[in-house]
Amino acid sequence: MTPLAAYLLVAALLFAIGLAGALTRRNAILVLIGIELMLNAANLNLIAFWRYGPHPEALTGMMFAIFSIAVAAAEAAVGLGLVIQIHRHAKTTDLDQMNRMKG
Amino acid sequence: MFEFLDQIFVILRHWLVSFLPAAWQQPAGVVMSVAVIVVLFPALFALTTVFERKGLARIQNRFGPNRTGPFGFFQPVADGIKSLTKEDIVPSSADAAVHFLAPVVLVVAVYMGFAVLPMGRNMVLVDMDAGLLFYFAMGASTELAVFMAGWSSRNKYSLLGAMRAVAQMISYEVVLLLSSVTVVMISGSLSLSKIVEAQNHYTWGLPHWYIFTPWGLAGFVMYAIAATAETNRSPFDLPEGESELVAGYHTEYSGFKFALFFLGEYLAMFSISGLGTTLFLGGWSAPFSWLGWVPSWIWFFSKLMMSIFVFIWMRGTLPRLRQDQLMNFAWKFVLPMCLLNLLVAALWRFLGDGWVKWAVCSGILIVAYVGMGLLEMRRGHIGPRSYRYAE
Amino acid sequence: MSLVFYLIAALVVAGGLAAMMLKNTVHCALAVTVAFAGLALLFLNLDAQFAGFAQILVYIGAVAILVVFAILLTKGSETPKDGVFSQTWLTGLAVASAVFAVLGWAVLQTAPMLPRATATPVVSVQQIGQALIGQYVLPLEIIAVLLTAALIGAVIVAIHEKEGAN
Amino acid sequence: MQESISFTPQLAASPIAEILWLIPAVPMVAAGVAALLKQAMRKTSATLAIGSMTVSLLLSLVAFAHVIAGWAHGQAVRETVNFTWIQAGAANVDLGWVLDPLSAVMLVMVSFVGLLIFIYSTGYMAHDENYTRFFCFLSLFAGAMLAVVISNSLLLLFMGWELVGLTSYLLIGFWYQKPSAAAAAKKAFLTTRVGDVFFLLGIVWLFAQTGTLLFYDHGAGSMEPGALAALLTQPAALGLTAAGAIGLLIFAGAAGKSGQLPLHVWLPDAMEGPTPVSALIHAATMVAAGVYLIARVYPLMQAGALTGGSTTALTVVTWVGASTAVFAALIAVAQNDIKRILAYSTVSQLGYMMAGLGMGGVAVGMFHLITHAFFKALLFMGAGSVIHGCHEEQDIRKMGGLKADMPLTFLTYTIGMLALCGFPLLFSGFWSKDGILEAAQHWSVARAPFYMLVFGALLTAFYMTRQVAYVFFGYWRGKKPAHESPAAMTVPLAILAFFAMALGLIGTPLWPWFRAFLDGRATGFDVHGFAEPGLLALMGTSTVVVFLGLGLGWRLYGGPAPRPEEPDVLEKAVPLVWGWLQRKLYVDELYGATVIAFYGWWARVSDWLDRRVWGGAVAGVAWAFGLWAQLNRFLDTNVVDGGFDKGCEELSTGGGLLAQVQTGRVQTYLRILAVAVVVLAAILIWSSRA
Repeated sequence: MTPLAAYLLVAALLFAIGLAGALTRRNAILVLIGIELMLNAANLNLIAFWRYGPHPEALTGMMFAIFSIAVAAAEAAVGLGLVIQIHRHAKTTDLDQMNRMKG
Repeated sequence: MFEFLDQIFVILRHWLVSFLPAAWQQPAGVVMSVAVIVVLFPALFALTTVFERKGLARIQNRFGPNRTGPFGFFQPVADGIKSLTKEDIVPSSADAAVHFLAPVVLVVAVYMGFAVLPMGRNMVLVDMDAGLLFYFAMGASTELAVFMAGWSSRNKYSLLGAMRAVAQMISYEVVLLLSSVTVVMISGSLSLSKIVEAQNHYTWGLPHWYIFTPWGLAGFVMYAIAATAETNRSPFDLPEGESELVAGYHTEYSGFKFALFFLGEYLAMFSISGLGTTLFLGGWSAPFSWLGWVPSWIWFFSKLMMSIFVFIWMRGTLPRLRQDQLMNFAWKFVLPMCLLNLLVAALWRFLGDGWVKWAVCSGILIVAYVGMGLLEMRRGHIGPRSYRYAE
Repeated sequence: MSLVFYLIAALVVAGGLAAMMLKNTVHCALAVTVAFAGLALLFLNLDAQFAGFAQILVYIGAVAILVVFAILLTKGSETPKDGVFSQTWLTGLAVASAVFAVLGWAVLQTAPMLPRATATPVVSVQQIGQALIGQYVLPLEIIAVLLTAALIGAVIVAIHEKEGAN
Repeated sequence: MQESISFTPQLAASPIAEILWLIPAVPMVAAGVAALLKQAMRKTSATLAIGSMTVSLLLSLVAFAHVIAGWAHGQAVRETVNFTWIQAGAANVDLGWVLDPLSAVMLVMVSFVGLLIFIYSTGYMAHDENYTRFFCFLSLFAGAMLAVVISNSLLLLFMGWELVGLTSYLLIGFWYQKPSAAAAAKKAFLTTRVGDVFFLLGIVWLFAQTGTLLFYDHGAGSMEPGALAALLTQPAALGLTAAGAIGLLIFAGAAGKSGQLPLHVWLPDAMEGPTPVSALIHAATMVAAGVYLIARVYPLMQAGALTGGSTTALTVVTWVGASTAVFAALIAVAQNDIKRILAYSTVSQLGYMMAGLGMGGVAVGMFHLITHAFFKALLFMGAGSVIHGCHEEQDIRKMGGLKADMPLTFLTYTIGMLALCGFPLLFSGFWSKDGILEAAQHWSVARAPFYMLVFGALLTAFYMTRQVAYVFFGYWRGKKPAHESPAAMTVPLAILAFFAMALGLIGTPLWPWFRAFLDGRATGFDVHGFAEPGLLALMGTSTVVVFLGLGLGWRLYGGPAPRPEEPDVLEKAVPLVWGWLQRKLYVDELYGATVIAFYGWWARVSDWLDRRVWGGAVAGVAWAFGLWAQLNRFLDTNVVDGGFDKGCEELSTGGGLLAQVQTGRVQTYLRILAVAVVVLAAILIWSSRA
């Protein structure tokens, strides 16, 4: 198995774990954490492809990863802000109880 | 001769390593240097504690520790023995694992910082290309340790202290980064040894340390403030403000773990002073060209101790701030000034050589600071202090 | 594949699993921090020094702290009475495993045609910097705007309304 | 004939060239600071503006001295400092500034006249409550204008250009309470925009062709042989080369800014602004910017001209200039507003400059620009002083006999007027105008411009005499007696008056210093300057013409001028022509009747279309539907009602079912998303596998 494949597998596993968390946890914050994990898995893919790709000197993958890290930070800040606000309104962070937008 | 003195440790290491088979030499060398660092700085810590206590005592008109050993110089030994032999209490409701991990993580993270500090010519453990970034990464991870300590002890004082500490550290970390970025902008490198090299020139025997430039001076002041706050030293020692929350996040720690926290605080102080020295005070370079023969590590450590002394001095002099004052200061004064400083540094970089850049840069800074001061004075935020003594 | 890789990978996966499965939210936050750190190590292992340190700085230094703050502000640390997993956790798990199955299958499908180990690229921070303000300057600016907007937005969203509002 | 020294661009710019950017920067900074001041801080703002202008003047003088020194050592200075502004992939946009005789002369002129006018304004605006704002705008204008002057890049020049336009707008509308002023400001802004659009097109085209906007870049600039040759080979429409076409486009911009014929309408209205503004912006500097621009891109305009020949671009410039000169002069004859007369004379003088550029080259045009700047500024400030003295009265028929009340103003004004008329030998206007006429005489393309310009000179002398006679001679026809203005206003007048006389001496054929300086030739006294064929004759002609004009004017208006209500002498003579002239030859009306009317008509047409056609169509459709609806109702009520209700129920239940999907749970949605991903990925891989 090539190293790249190994990294990709790890990333896939991490992604799946994050997704599982995001799908199964009640607490909104933990859902956010799960999403962060998924993002990180994506970053790992980017870096791995950069490292083993044909043109590592082009830095594309690395740049992509760096930018996505920055975006993830922003996403976390806003997301957590939203969670706090929701908690302030609904007095809960339990997603099962947050279904007011039901059609 | 002087070269030999200068490089003595490096040579020593080579000599020692040369006994080993070639394959092991490199790792062995690293291990050796690590061991030196791991031993050296705690020793320095012991020394500093006693100096601090005696210095504070002088400032406050009393004798410091003067019983154990000559002039009480063995005091740290006694303290060490005491803290090692004391019972290690873990609160019953505490989260034992985290409670245990917190001090370890703290000390490890702090130790990591030393890896990239050049303590003398060719005396840097790992000459990383992104050394500064690494340092800040490690500095950032101490905050988590503090939080762990505060949260795991299940104690309101600890939790509040930890929260305060984390908030304060985050706020001032921004400042710390921004003030260092100016140096990076000018020296054009994140590698600390390169930064020192960039400052290791002389004109008319005077060094090109960054503190001797307008932006460098401003940046250094900012850096010093932020460093004091990062290490939770007075006047920014709210996280362990005895009068409000017993001992902050390490209220529930005793014995060896407490000693670890104590060590961690001082190590952080050392490493951050070392970084400041490296960034602004020319690292291991001599203050005058004709003093170049003195070994570089002597310069580094003397500068280090100088700033440590300043730390102690401030602690003896300044009263503690209030939380809101602290935060306002960070976000409403220091941060804007740092941003301005960035601009000034950029100007400095692009105004070419000659007097113009000096005039422009110092002009901007002076105007900014004086203006700010006048504004605050008019608002009555600052002014002559009026003490109220207990009648 | 080196042993180091397997160790780190195990660390990452373990951290991730712990983060998603532990009961106490704060423990989850700490566990995810471990996963982040492991990822940073993976980046270093991939010779992406800058990205690795950036990862530590951003995720451990900022995101993790944010998370624990959020947890403490939302009283998330005490475990809810009716379990930590939602009623539909089984389907969620199934879907997630399906995703993993597909991804893994894809990787294994393409594994043979993936490139073998290549020469380690040497990237100095200076090159990265030049790329950032040269070729990638526009994304950089956009990111800057985005971060500012996110900062302000987060503050405005999370700020406590004065009495009288709504 | 002296041999020409080629411009050898110094690779290393001298220190003064390095800090040339300070000249515009200082006033701009002053403006920025003044913008933050309170309206109450009048002194501060004035000091700031004047101080900054002084600094600029000093720097300009240093630069000028540097250029002269280099010239004296026999090499023509052209030092450029360029830097990259934007780097977008391969193409990068450079900016930069240049120090050469042209910019040096212009710098000194602008900063000097500017400084005097600033000082003058302290007196003139003394009672205005928006004093601070005024100086803020003035400084901003000065900075922008200086930026235009020093810029070595068409782009930087354009930036300054637009900024200048903005400040002009702000200052014309400075008394925005007056609707007329607001309207004038708007008019000026829009009219110049028309030109600027073409200018911008020219810039873009030039960039597309040459890939650079720098004028001089050590051989790589767009005004240097390499680029020009490329432009000449490049054909454009109507048998023009790209060079010619771009030149024409740029000229359109210049025409807009310096009020050339089709676009001159804004300039007279611009006199609604405070008089110092009229003097600085709409007489001395900004309107000259157009001329300066043409001088700057002269290599481009000239590209492809054989020796002694002309190019399409230059021919156009010449014709436009000449006709503007005559046209405006004609109108000026019949105006009664003291400032409007000057405004029209400015337009006509600008025409002279353009014609000079077109026929005689940079030096001829620029020389007239410089001299004109001084004496026209002088005239405007004199007019301002008169207006000030007559309590804001602007109608010359309500003045008169002021030579007794305001002797200083009278003296200086007369000097300016004589300079403008080109009174022989000791006034600058004579020499500069003479240069233009000479060039016109030798022009290879056509003879007509020469006669037009001579006629223009005659008219100039005539209407200026008329004005002076009205204002200063005869008896006082106003209400309150007039008074002399404060020193802050008269002293600058005196200084300018001196220059209005002295400045001519650097451009006489006897000692063509200025021309040699700009062309970078060595110079010296030579009596043969006069011996050039037909020169003396020409001078004689113009002298005669001037005296004719003066005499005619004095003959008609010398006596006690008529009372305000009764008609003008000429009006009695030729009421019809007079009417035309009074109405400015109906240009505004023409535009009103064509462009604006067209827009109005178009608006009405589309309105009509809306109402009648589309509206009608819609109405028809609506009617049809109405009919259909009637039918439907019949069918519904009788036939499908039950079935329809059934269908509705079905639909609502279906909707309800569909709505079930919308659980309002984030995780559900996420799950669906994930499933979709799985399916898609599976399909993808499967298909790629086969």
